[in-house]
Amino acid sequence: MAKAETLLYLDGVSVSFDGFKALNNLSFLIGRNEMRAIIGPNGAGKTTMMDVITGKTRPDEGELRFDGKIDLTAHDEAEIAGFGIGRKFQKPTVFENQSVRDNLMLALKALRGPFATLFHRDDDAERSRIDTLLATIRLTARRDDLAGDLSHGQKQWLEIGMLLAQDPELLLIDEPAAGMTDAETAATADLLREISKTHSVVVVEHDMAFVRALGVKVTVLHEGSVLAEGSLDHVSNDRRVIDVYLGR
Amino acid sequence: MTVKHTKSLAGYALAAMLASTAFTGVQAQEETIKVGILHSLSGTMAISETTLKDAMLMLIEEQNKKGGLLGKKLEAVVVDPASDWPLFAEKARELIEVNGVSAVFGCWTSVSRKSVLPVFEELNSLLFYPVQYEGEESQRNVFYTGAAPNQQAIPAVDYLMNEEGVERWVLAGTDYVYPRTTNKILEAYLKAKGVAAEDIMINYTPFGHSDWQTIVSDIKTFGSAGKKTAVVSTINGDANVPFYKELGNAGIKAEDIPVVAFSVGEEELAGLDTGPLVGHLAAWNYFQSVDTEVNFDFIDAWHAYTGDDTRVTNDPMEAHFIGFNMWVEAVEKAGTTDPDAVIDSIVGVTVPNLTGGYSAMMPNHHITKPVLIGEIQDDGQFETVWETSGLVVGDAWSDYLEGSKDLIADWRAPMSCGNFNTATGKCGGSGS
Amino acid sequence: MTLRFLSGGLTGGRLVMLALLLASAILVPLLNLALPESHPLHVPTYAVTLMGKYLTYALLALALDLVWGYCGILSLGHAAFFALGGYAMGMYLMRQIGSRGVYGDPVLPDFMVFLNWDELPWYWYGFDAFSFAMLVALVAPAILAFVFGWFAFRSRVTGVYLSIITQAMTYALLLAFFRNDMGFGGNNGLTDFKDILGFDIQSDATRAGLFAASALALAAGLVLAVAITASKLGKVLIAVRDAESRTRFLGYRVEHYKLFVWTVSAMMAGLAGALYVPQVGIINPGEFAPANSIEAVIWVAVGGRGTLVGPIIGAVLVNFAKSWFTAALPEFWLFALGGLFVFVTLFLPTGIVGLARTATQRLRRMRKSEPDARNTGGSVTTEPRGQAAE
Amino acid sequence: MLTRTRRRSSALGALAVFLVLAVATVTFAGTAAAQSDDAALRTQLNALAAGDFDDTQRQINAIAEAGDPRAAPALEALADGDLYFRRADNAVFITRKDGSDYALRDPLTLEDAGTAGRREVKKIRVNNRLRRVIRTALGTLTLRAPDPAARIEAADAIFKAQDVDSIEPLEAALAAETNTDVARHMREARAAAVLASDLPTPDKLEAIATVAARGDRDARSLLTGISNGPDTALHEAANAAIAKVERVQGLWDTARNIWFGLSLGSVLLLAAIGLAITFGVMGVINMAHGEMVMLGAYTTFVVQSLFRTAAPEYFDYSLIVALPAAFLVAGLVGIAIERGIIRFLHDRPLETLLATWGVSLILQQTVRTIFGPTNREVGNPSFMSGAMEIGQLTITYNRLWIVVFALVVFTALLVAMKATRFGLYVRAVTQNRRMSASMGIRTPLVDALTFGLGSGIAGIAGVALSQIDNVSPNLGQSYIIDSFMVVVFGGVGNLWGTLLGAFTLGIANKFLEPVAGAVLAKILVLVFIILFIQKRPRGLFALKGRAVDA
Repeated sequence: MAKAETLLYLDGVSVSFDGFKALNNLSFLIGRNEMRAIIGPNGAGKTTMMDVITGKTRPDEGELRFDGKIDLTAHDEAEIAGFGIGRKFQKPTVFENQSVRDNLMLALKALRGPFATLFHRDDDAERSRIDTLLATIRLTARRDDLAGDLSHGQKQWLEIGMLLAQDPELLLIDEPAAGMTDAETAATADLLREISKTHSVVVVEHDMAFVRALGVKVTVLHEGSVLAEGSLDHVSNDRRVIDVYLGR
Repeated sequence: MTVKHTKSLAGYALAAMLASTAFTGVQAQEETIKVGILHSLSGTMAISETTLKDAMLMLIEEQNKKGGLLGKKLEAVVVDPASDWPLFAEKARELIEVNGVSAVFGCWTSVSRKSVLPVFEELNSLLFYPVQYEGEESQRNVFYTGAAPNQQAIPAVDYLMNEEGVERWVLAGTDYVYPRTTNKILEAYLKAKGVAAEDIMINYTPFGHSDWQTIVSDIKTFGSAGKKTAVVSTINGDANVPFYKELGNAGIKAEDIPVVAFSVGEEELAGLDTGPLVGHLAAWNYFQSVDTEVNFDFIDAWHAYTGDDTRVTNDPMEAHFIGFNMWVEAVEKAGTTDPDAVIDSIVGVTVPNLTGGYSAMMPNHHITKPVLIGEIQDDGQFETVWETSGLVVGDAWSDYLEGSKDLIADWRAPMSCGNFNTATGKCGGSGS
Repeated sequence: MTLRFLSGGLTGGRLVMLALLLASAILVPLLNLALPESHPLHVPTYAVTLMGKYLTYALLALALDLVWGYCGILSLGHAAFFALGGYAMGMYLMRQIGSRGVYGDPVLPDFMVFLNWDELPWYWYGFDAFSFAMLVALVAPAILAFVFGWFAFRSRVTGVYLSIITQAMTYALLLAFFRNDMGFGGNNGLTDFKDILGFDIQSDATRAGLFAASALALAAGLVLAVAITASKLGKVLIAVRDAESRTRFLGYRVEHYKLFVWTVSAMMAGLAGALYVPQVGIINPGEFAPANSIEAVIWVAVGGRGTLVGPIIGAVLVNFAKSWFTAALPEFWLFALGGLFVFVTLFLPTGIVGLARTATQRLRRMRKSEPDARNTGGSVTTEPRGQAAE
Repeated sequence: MLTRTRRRSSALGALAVFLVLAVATVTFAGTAAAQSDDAALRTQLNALAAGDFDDTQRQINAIAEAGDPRAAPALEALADGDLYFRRADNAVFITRKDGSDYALRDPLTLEDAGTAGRREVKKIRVNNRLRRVIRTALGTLTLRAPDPAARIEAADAIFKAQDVDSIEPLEAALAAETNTDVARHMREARAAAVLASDLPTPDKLEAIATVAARGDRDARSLLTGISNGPDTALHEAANAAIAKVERVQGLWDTARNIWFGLSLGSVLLLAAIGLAITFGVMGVINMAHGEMVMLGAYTTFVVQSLFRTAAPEYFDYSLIVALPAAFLVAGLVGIAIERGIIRFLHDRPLETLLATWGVSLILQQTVRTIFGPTNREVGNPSFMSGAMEIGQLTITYNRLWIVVFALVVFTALLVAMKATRFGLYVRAVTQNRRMSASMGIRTPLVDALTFGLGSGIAGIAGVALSQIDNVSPNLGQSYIIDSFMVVVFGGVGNLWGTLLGAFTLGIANKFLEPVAGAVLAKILVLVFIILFIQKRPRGLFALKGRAVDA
């Protein structure tokens, strides 16, 4: 894939915590409006990879470019989020003490400065945007409930909703299907496919059925670097991948 | 509506509070004279002040045994200002306004006194302040029964000069107004006596300073300049124990570098093994070891009252003893507890002190006292090694300070001024 | 524009509190001055001053609640801002004494005279003007807060670490102001004030006036706090409190938000201090004592944090209890007070207001969602451990 | 004053000469003489009872003049304030307090002379000046004492007094002296005396060299004394010597600061180490920590007073008993607090701050009600009082012991946490309560014991701190802030951090203090901590990794 359409570009990224190499010379590309599934056993470095991309963790070495020019290693979470990278955590993290509506409102693309928010006035455009989002994530009925009272699955959805509200170019989604019923899982897969039409999406997932449902290119991480890449069928026939998963 | 309602509720609540404190008083108003006791029973100063509360209670009890005052019984009202200076002011106001006490005995630190001064001025009541202090003050409603600098510091320095031949001085103190002022006075005094500036070392430490290693070793160094050296300590009560422990262990003997302290009394020594400290000095107007009948009686009464014959007595207790008796006599003289009457009648009142002599209330609201220099003994007591032949008059305004050498205080008519400027010939303060 | 937020934020309890404050600002002075001593509803001056003091404490508590209850910053150093404001006012009052000091020096305060200072230190200039002093009372704490916060929040010092260094801050200031060389009167601080704005500081009228001022200041503080918390900024603050990293990943500069509310809170505390001093008649380094900051935290907890009304109630109640105990049972009041704190933490984890809230919880949740209705449910997410979100 | 000294010294000199001769010549006359002037001496001693300080001083000199070594014990007793006289017949006795009465001993024969009631005897008053006079008198009296320590003391006394007329006796004594150490002291004493004498310059130059060799403060003080004399050669030499002494001093000052820093650090360490468990490991913001220390100190007081009444002769062992006692008392109180309050607050650690603050108020007031608000005396056992000199470095024993003790406690705690099953449980529970519980660890028990351990350690610290600080209800308050600073500075949850933190702060403080003064030093250290936390938001020893920087 030529660098032009490349949205996210990792090259030789390494991170280590007190000796333990979480990422080991990791390199891969994500194209525009591409959806990519990332799989790998525990400790393969999936979450650390997200931390590095979103500026939560600084890489010890390696190159990290977004949208061609921006060097992500030089910015912090807030700025990176500003560039248009949204992230959903493994454990759904929403603002439990605020209403579903407010959760989305906070996420909406808007000025982020204290004074901007102090004098912020919510207008119709914003309200309708929130309504559509609520519809998309199927929480219209619970708009005024506290996010803390939602079910696990619903929290996942709300968080995805907040991602959409940010309207980022790239979504990093960590185990969206965790703790969901099959129905919800399927629905989530549809939703993500829908999203990927207009956004680039990176999904980290254990659930193979879900990954298959997404039907996208898969990158297998192992011990902090790429083990294999390609279609799910291709990688799942890969000898080394099997070894890693069956722990041979 | 709601508001009004709630408001009056608040009013009741408040009334309830005021009542609860004043209740006994309220219905006893007619037959008792109430005396306020304003000493910290908690917080950092409780260490020193609680004893004074007990002493006052004892004095009042004894007075009542003697038939009270003006045919009425005395009633003590105790409050706890908790070593919190603004709270002192609040409690003083409460004692006077709510409980209607005729006089207040209390305060220890200068700041607590400063904090209550305006209250007594405003509500025109009486405060008896029993602790040695920095002077530089004379207020119409306050009677200073503790020592002024000229009743403690100066004689002590004289003693060291003449008796011990000291030529080199360390003035060590806690960094607050009493040591600051006392050291200013002493510095001026010593220089007047021809002590060179390089022979005076002044050192200040924070409150409750507990690590004295550096300072003690500095003192040692300073003391090794070939001249007889002494330490004049205005270190605040609480920090003294670690100071003396360090001193004792560092092997600074009283014969080599004597330390004379102005805030170390029997109470403070009670916290120490005085074995290594024998010979270090303190200057007070009273020591428990003073052997006079009246003192023995006082000590016995104290032990009887506290039911503990190891409880020591100390100088501020004597100050309260004197102050209380002066107030009683002044009230009897005036035939009323009305502050103005008492303020007029108390000047000149003379009562026995515990050192065998008599103390008189002077027009500047300070009293006359003997000055005693004592050496620490290994039983935690002081032994008087020197005392003034006569009584010393408390000097409100030091003659050794620029600002105050022209000032005098005389609360008798016609002058009735706390800071009369003899130079300009007019009352320097609020009177003008 | 505030009004708009108020519509959202000024609900039941707060409305009552606001009305109460405004009313007492008028009524108490009235009941004190107009009615004769004998009258059953007469409020003695003693009580007026006392309540005035409580109200300034309440303002301090409110300021603290703004950062702790809504942004999860547990400050153990808010007394520092309070005291700074107090000193600014104290310096003004000191200058007002003029030549009525005991030494009759027209310029120098007494403590400078007997420490043989021959001229006024530069940082005392300007304090003879009330406006300037008031400005400093707000700006000095603001500057301290801004500088401190700028470093602390940028380097992401959170939770206990932050609490402890705020304590270090106030402790350092305590020691600094104890030093007589600082020129703030050392341990004795500033006292013996004569008059304020030309009014005799001891007259009942002035005291009543100061009370009214305190009540109004508190009311204003309440309005401001409501305006802030009801705005979107308020929602962001709560977001920061509950899930700091999440908020960051949403693109919010958390440190800026913390810095904003931290500074505002410091200014409120400063104002409280400035009103406190003329009513108690003294300001000294003791006000910087870490214990004072901790007590303020306790007021907030007792009243219920994260509910603007709670801290006000808490502050008044606890101090009322303190005044009462120290007189009613001087020997044992510490047992009572200590017991109260333990009791509140164990049995009223959400504070007095929280208790009332939880009662009407479900109802309220059906009617409309209120951002801070739940966080008083005691889930303290301000702790770093608590925040291991992802 | 000076003239008086002169007079006295000449007297002493005469006496000394006499002594030397007396001892040199065979002791045949010795006993006889003794018998004869026995009565005389006794009257002289009895005469001590009369008059004021000056009279007493004259008597002392007189006795010294008579120069009978048997007067020494009486003078010793006088200096120690144990010399009393019987009101009835003014007979002087060496006394020992025996209950409310006094046990009397004859001042010469030292035989028992029965007892006397408080009223029958009166103390002979002495003040510092008299004590000095006596010391010098004894000095020359005991130059030939059998005990070398006594001889050194005697020499030093002369050194301090610069007693010119002791030169001959000193030389005589030196000639006979075999013990090199004692000899050194005597030479120095002689040098000191020479400097005060009017001997020719060469002798004095030599003397300066001898004195300078001491290189300590006394030497310096002595040299400054003569450095401004008329004789140029002399005071050049003196100044040179002083310069030399001061160079040495400079080095020692650094050493001193380091030592002071270590000892302050060990105090901080002791104060903080319990908190490193309750706060560092368990995350309880334990405002009652200081009160645990206080409880320990008061336990020490109680134990000691038991010893005083029950077994005063074993007083030195009181601390050994106090340690476990304090650990138990504080530990049990700690467990009570944990069971009664803290366990309900696991999910809201910040509120432990409020509860424990309340507890601390209650504990303070309890102690105040039981023991009273005033300081309580906790004595130093003999092995903890006094000091030793390493070169010019005075190391006081109590400080030394506290440093050692702090390190021992630290090591013990480290072992307990790292090497024992209990420690394993503690770490497991604090890292993941639920999982530990599911793995069959009885988490409530572990919590209680951990808090108990932390509190117990604090109690032990109290025993040590009682040796250098007030034992008052406020004891705890004065340490709580410093403790938190140390733990946070070192990095919460890391024992090594606490150790390093304590010593860093201690030493920093002590190096700042001489420069900036005690107050500023403390402020600077606090500012330093604040800034440091900016650099390392999680303290000296921060754990890295995903789990933490959430």
